[in-house]
Amino acid sequence: MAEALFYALGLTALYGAGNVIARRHALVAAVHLALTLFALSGVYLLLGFPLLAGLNLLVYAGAILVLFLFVLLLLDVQRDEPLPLDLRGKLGPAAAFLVGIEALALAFASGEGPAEEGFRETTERAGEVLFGKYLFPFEVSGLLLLLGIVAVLVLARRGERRAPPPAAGPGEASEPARMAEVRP
Amino acid sequence: MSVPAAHVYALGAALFAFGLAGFIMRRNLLVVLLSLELMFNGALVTLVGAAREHRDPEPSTFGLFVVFLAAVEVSVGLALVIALFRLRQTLDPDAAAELRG
Amino acid sequence: MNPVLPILVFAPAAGAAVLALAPRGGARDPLRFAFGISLLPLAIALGLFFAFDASSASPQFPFSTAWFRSGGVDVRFAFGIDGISLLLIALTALLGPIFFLAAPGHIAQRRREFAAWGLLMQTGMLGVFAVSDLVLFYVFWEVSLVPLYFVIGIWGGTGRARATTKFVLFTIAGSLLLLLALLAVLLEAGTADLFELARGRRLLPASIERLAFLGFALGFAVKVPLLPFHTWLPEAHVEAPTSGSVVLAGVLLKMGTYGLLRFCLPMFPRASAEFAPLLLGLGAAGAVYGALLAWAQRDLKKLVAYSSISHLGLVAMGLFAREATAVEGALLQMVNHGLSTGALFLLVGVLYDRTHRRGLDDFGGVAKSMPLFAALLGLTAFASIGLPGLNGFVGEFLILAGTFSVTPVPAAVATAAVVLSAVYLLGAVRTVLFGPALPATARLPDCTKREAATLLPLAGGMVLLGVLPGPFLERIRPSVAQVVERTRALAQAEPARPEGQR
Amino acid sequence: MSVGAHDLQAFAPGIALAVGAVAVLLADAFARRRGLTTAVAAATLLLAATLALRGFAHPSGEAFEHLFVEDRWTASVGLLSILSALAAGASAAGTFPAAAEKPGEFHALLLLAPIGMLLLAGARHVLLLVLGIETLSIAFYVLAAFDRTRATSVEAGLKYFLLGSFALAFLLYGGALLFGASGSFHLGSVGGGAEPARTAGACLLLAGLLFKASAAPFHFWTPDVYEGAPTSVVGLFAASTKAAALAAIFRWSGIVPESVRVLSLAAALTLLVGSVGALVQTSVKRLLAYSAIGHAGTLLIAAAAHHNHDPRAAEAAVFYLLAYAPMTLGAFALLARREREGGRLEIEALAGIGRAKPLWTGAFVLFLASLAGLPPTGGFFAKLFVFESAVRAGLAPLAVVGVLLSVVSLAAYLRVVGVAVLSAEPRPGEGPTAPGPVAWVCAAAVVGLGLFPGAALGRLTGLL
Amino acid sequence: MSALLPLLVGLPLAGALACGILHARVLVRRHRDPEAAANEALVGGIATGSVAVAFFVAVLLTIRLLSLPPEHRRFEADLGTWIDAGRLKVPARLLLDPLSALMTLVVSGVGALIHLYSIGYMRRDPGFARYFAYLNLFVAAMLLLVLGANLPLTFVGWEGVGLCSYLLIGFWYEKGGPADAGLKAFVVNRIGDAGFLLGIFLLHRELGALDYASVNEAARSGLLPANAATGAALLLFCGAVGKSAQIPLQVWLPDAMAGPTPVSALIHAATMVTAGVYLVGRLHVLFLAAPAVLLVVGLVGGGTALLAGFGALAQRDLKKALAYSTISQLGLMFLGEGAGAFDAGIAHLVTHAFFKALLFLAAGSVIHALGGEQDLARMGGLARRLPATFLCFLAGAWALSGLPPFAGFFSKDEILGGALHGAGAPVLGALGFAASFLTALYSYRLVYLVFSGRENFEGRPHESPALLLHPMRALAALSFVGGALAWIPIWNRRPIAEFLAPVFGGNEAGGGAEHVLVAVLSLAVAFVGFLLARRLWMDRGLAGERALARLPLWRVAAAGGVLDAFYRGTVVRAARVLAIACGVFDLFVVDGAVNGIGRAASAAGETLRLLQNGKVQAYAIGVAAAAGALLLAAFLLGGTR
Repeated sequence: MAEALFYALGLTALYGAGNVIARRHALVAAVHLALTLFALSGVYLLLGFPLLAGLNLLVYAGAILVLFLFVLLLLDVQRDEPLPLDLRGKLGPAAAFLVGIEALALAFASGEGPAEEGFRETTERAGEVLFGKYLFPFEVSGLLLLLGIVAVLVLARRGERRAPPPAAGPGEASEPARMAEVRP
Repeated sequence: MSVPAAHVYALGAALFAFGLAGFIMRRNLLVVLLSLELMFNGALVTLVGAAREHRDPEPSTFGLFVVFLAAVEVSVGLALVIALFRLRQTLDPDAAAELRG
Repeated sequence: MNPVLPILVFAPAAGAAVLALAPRGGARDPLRFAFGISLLPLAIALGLFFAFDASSASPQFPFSTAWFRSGGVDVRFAFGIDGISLLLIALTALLGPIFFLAAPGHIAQRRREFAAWGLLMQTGMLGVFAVSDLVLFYVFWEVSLVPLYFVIGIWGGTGRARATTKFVLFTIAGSLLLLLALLAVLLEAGTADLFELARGRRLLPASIERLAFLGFALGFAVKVPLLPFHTWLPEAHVEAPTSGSVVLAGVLLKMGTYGLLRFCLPMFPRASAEFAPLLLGLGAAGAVYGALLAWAQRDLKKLVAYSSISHLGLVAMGLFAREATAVEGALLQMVNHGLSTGALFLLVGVLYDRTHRRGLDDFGGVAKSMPLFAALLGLTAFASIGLPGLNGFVGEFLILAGTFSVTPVPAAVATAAVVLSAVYLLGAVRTVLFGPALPATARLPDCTKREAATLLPLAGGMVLLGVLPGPFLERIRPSVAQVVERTRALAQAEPARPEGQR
Repeated sequence: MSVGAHDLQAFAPGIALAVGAVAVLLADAFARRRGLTTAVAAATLLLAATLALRGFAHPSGEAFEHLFVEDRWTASVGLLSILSALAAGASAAGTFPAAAEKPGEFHALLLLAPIGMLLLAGARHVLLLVLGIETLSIAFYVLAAFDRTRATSVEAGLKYFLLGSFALAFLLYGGALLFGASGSFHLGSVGGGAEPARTAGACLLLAGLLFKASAAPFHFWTPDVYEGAPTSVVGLFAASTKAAALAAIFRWSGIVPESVRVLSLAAALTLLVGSVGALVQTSVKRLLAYSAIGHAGTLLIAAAAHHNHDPRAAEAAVFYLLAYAPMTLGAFALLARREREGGRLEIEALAGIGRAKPLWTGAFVLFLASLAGLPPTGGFFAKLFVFESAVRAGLAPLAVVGVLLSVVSLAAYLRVVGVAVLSAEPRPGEGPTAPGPVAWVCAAAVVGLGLFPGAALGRLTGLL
Repeated sequence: MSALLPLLVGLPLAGALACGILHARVLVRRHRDPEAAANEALVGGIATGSVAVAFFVAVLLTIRLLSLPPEHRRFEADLGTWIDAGRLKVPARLLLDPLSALMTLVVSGVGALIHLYSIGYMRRDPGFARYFAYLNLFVAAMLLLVLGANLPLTFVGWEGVGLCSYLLIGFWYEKGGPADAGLKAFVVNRIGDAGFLLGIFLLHRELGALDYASVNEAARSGLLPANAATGAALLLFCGAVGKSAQIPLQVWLPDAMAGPTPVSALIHAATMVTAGVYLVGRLHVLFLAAPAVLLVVGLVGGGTALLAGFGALAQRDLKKALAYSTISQLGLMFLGEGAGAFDAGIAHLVTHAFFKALLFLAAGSVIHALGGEQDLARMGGLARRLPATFLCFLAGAWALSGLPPFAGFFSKDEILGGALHGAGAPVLGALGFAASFLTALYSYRLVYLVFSGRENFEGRPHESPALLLHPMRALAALSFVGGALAWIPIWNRRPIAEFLAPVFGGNEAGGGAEHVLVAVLSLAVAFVGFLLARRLWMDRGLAGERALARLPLWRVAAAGGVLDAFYRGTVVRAARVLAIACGVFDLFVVDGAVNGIGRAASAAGETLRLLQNGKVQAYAIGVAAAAGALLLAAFLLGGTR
């Protein structure tokens, strides 16, 4: 039963993934990514990783995808991609690569027996790792968060907070001109 | 439950491959970012498979970091996409091809 | 610890630094200043020449201080000269002042830069001959290259950028292979002292010896330049200003032959024996080929450039005869070539400064209006073609006689070059000096005092070396004997391969 | 299970930088005085440099549950990154208006990036490797796009981001495979395990690292990003990313089977791309980007030598990094000044600048000479030691490829020098007259290393 | 006594230097005052004086030499070491033995006379001092050539005289012709000299020693292997062929007549061109050890004597006719040496120096009187106008023709006698007699064409001044008595041969009735030649040879430059084409390869630029492909484990 569910969820995830890369409209693709993520959370749960499943659902499906949709709507791009036209050139190598990876993965099957049953990771054990061995990375990821904030501040904040610095004399004035000049 | 580890790995590999293909093919930067998430998820599934195979909580904890990283990546990526969109009014990745040669 | 060699080497660099740092307009006549500075190495070199102990083959006037250790090898800031270096230092020191003395005729702009580069080049070249450490040698080897790049590139003719780039790339390509080989030797031998390397009884492993020899030989062959690697030279000469050509031909090319003698022969005796036939052949073929090419030229500078290739092919042949007479002759011929080819370039420069032309056909009957010039050109030409009584003969004679005594065929082939040299050089002299004067060149003013001052020391040197080669040969004899003995003895002791023994 | 004083000491420079970054942001947010952020950032960098130097003198060894190691290798790479950040910051002051608009963010990024380098250099665990890469990458993505009103800057940032993330995905996937094979993320035990996964994982991991080092054929991002990014920070990209990535490659590439051949191949290819690519460029900035690729190739030679059991390859590599940092930082600092003064960066635009701006040109030519590896500059000895290491490790053919391709790269530099110095007519006007303090310091370092290589090399012992 | 030896070389050298400095002064003055002439008396005095003093020193030394017992007749002067490098040692040592003493006497004696003549001949020439500097330098070099105790020193002189020859042929360099002729002379000589050099190298390789005594001794004792002896002798003879203008290198000498006539007399008749003869004599033991080469010497000499005799016969240019005559006579000398009669060859060298110098000087006088005219067609009937010159010329021609009582008869007789005795006797003898016949024929042809018959010139020629005539008279006297040096039939003494006996050993060839037979035969041949010439040309001018001139052989001989044209068409052109081909090869193949590398690198760069197309997804493909390639590489490479 659980096995069947695993395969069902896995196929769902793959179905979603396929649609992410194959659907013409970005919004549709995003929705399909959500489908994939949900399915994957189910897989994690099935495999015995409830914490990961939950976080995946919360952070990924909850936060990240919402952000995506938000941006999609914000930018409001109406035009669809000219997808089929472009697929022709790129499908070949992609397919080849895909087949390669698939073959590689299937190769794992050759030597391995079936996985043990009844494995279940508890939140406690995850916590032990996270705050024990992984304490340092955990702290470092705090820095990453800080970096993310700074990044968004720099890149997305509109408007000037301050007047241009006095040092910028003639260079400032010629800024647009210079932009145009920087060409390969 | 007795799903072979290989099948979990296969799922991860497939997701990674789908993501890879999407990353390369899609002409919409946001979808490219989505594809990137697929690749990350491929890695994540593989981590889970490894954790299960080795009965070790470390990879799955690692997986938490992957989710976290994905979040940071997406925020930075979206910020960059927005910045570009403001300048170019398009999400076509090839619009950012002024630098070349 | 005798600081005379570092002083000799770095005095010009100090002068260059003064020039570079002097405030704008501070150096009123930079060329004269540089000329004055360059007299110092000349004076020191003369002193060294007379203070030199001619009976000894060991390095003299040593100066050594720690520099750095790399990979267990002590690389030292070490100087020291034997007879081989002494002669070339003397040549370099002599051409230094001439470089600056000749410059006012053709360097009109950016004289301060020119003077600074010239002095820096002087340091590089003196350093190459004065150091006794392998790594330091390489540093100077390349340092001497950069100034010439600028000298040709800034003050050269219309195609200067291309020519100077080709020159630098070509020589650097060779140098870098040399560098690799040098590293291999360094690591294998565990010492960077080049006298020790050239004298120790221990040989490198055969496989390394072969490859390292090839690296060294290739690096030096490009510089010399030997037959298939020569095409940069005519181009560089044609574009170079007169002074640049003088130093390029006079000293820089000698760095290649010096390297062959200093490194290739004694450090790789077996490989030298193995490749001697090849290099003898290339040398002899180059001598004839260069002479033929010189004959085919209609541009005076190209003609002299190809004659350089011919002469230096002869030198290379003499070196790889691995016979004392030939090697001494080759060494002497390096100096001879420096004097006579330097003078030839100066003479071509004299004409060029007056007419801005260099074609053979642009001149005729110049002897009438420029008798002193004619006399000097004649003297130089005859020195260059090896007329007995002038310097070229002694070198050529020794090279050919020595080579003939071990391998007659290349020597016999190279003798053809001696005939051809008369054909092309005297042919050019005939065209330029004699016959009815062309309207354009009928009233050229004769050499000025300054020009005469650049040429007369060289002319004096040609006569002196031709009549009295003794003091020079005497000083190089022990060093050369040591090189040849080691090269021969070790090549025979452990043959690298059967057919390596000629 | 807890973090002790030893651990803190091992990561002291990183901690200082992190605290400094927060302080800078706070100072920027609350104190309205201009210059305060700059002062705090500079002080932090100096402090961190001191700590790194101390770490170099007395390395703390493994820390944080063996995830991280502070040895002299880590410390030297950290020190280099910190000093590079300092130089980039100094170079940006006065030449980069966008940074002056957001000094807090700019300086915070400058402070945070070296933390990533430290982590990358000292990581003995895949997770830390990933986090290190991510830290430095995000900082650099943002720095590349910092001039966000300029399309090329944003393009550079976006390309950097997309490709960097793409490569990170590979690295992550590789790490996962590695664990699947060996049951460990730790450098000490990650190498073993079941076969296809082990090799595949190791290769994907290495691919991620090679990408960061801009090794061919993972180099594609480099020219575009270097060209588009703000000039004053490109030097930092070149100097420190390479250092950190190389540090990790030194540590990690042993897990790949036949690592020597793989690295040799990558080195040769990288040298080829770097030198040949530089040959045909029209923009100086882009030319220097290709030059950076080429230098990565030379460093990969050292890595290959290291994995071919040359005990001194690491010294050579660190010396190389030490010499490379000032030359590339100096060169980009000069370009940044020129850009600021309205000068264009096309090679042709430099025609005759040698006469108009002799000092600036002199410094630039000096850096180019060092990049080309001519004595008496630091670049010469850097190349010398790497090639020496290669020869010692028995990789002479690789060294031959290296030297022949460095002739090609010299040709590329000579094109610039030829236009700048050899052309006859002086062009009046545009461009700065003085090289500026950063370039001066870098030039001094370049020449100093060229004259007294022993001073640095003698201290680089017991690195790994 | 030997301390005086260096003076022989030193005096003319010092003279050359002095004249050179005076010339420089003239040049400087000319800039200020174009009219200021050189102090010709001073220059001429110094130049002539130095050679004359050298001559007296030589006389003094020769007298001292004769006072010694025959086996000790040698003075050596050691001036230290010139070259000492490795195995090669060249001491600066001068050697005066009978052979070099004889040569020295001839060179300095004839040289002094010609110097004297030149003072008059070169009057008012702007290059007066330069001329004498060259001429003195020539004498110095020539004396070094003959006095050098070893081959390298001789080679120094050898090339030195070549240099002076070059300079003096091209003395009037403003005209293209002389300059070309000088160049040609030098280059052709160089070809021979290359052989000379190789011969030296071969001896050095085999023996290590290069002084004449050692070489001859080694050849005598068999220390020198026969092959090496043959090779060395042949190579050295190459040098002699070049310098002495023998076939096939004779082409330069007729052209060399472009120089001032005294130069032709001294260098291209009396002294320098005989250096080859001297060299073969000097190394006679070596040549004797190589009989095959000796035969070659004789055949080359004989062939040259015959062919050049035809050449001399057919010339229309007075000086060129004399030049061919010189070649022919040199051939005779070689013929004698080739037959083993070295002393005879040297003896003819001496007498030839007298009468050929005389002929040239007289010809110079004629040319001088005719304002530079050299064409025989524009002469005739000059005996009345230039009686003194006529007599001198007649004396010279008489001597040349080999009719007694003038010198040529006796020395030529010696050669013919030797030729009939040596190896290859019939051939060499026949060549010798044929050449003798031609000699008489062309000698008198010149006399008749120049001095008899109708006056075909313009203007009113005057007899030359005493300064020109006195040297001629002195030489005429020598041409007359010189024969006695070779052979005094009455007592059957041969002074020169006896004088040279310590060098060549006793020569038993000739003597007795057989010798008389040879003498009579040669006399007859010469007389027939004289009669024929008289019949053909006396009072008839060139009309006399109209019938002959139609013969193809005559035309070939008259053109003179058949071989010259042949060389120009083949050897020179081939070399030239080779040089240009090398130039093309160098430009397109050697340099082309170099530039090709550069272009290839650029092309690679351009390809790279195409890949770097700016599209981020293309880059991603690259990265992914690279990762794939890396995987593939790792598996393939790792598969070996």
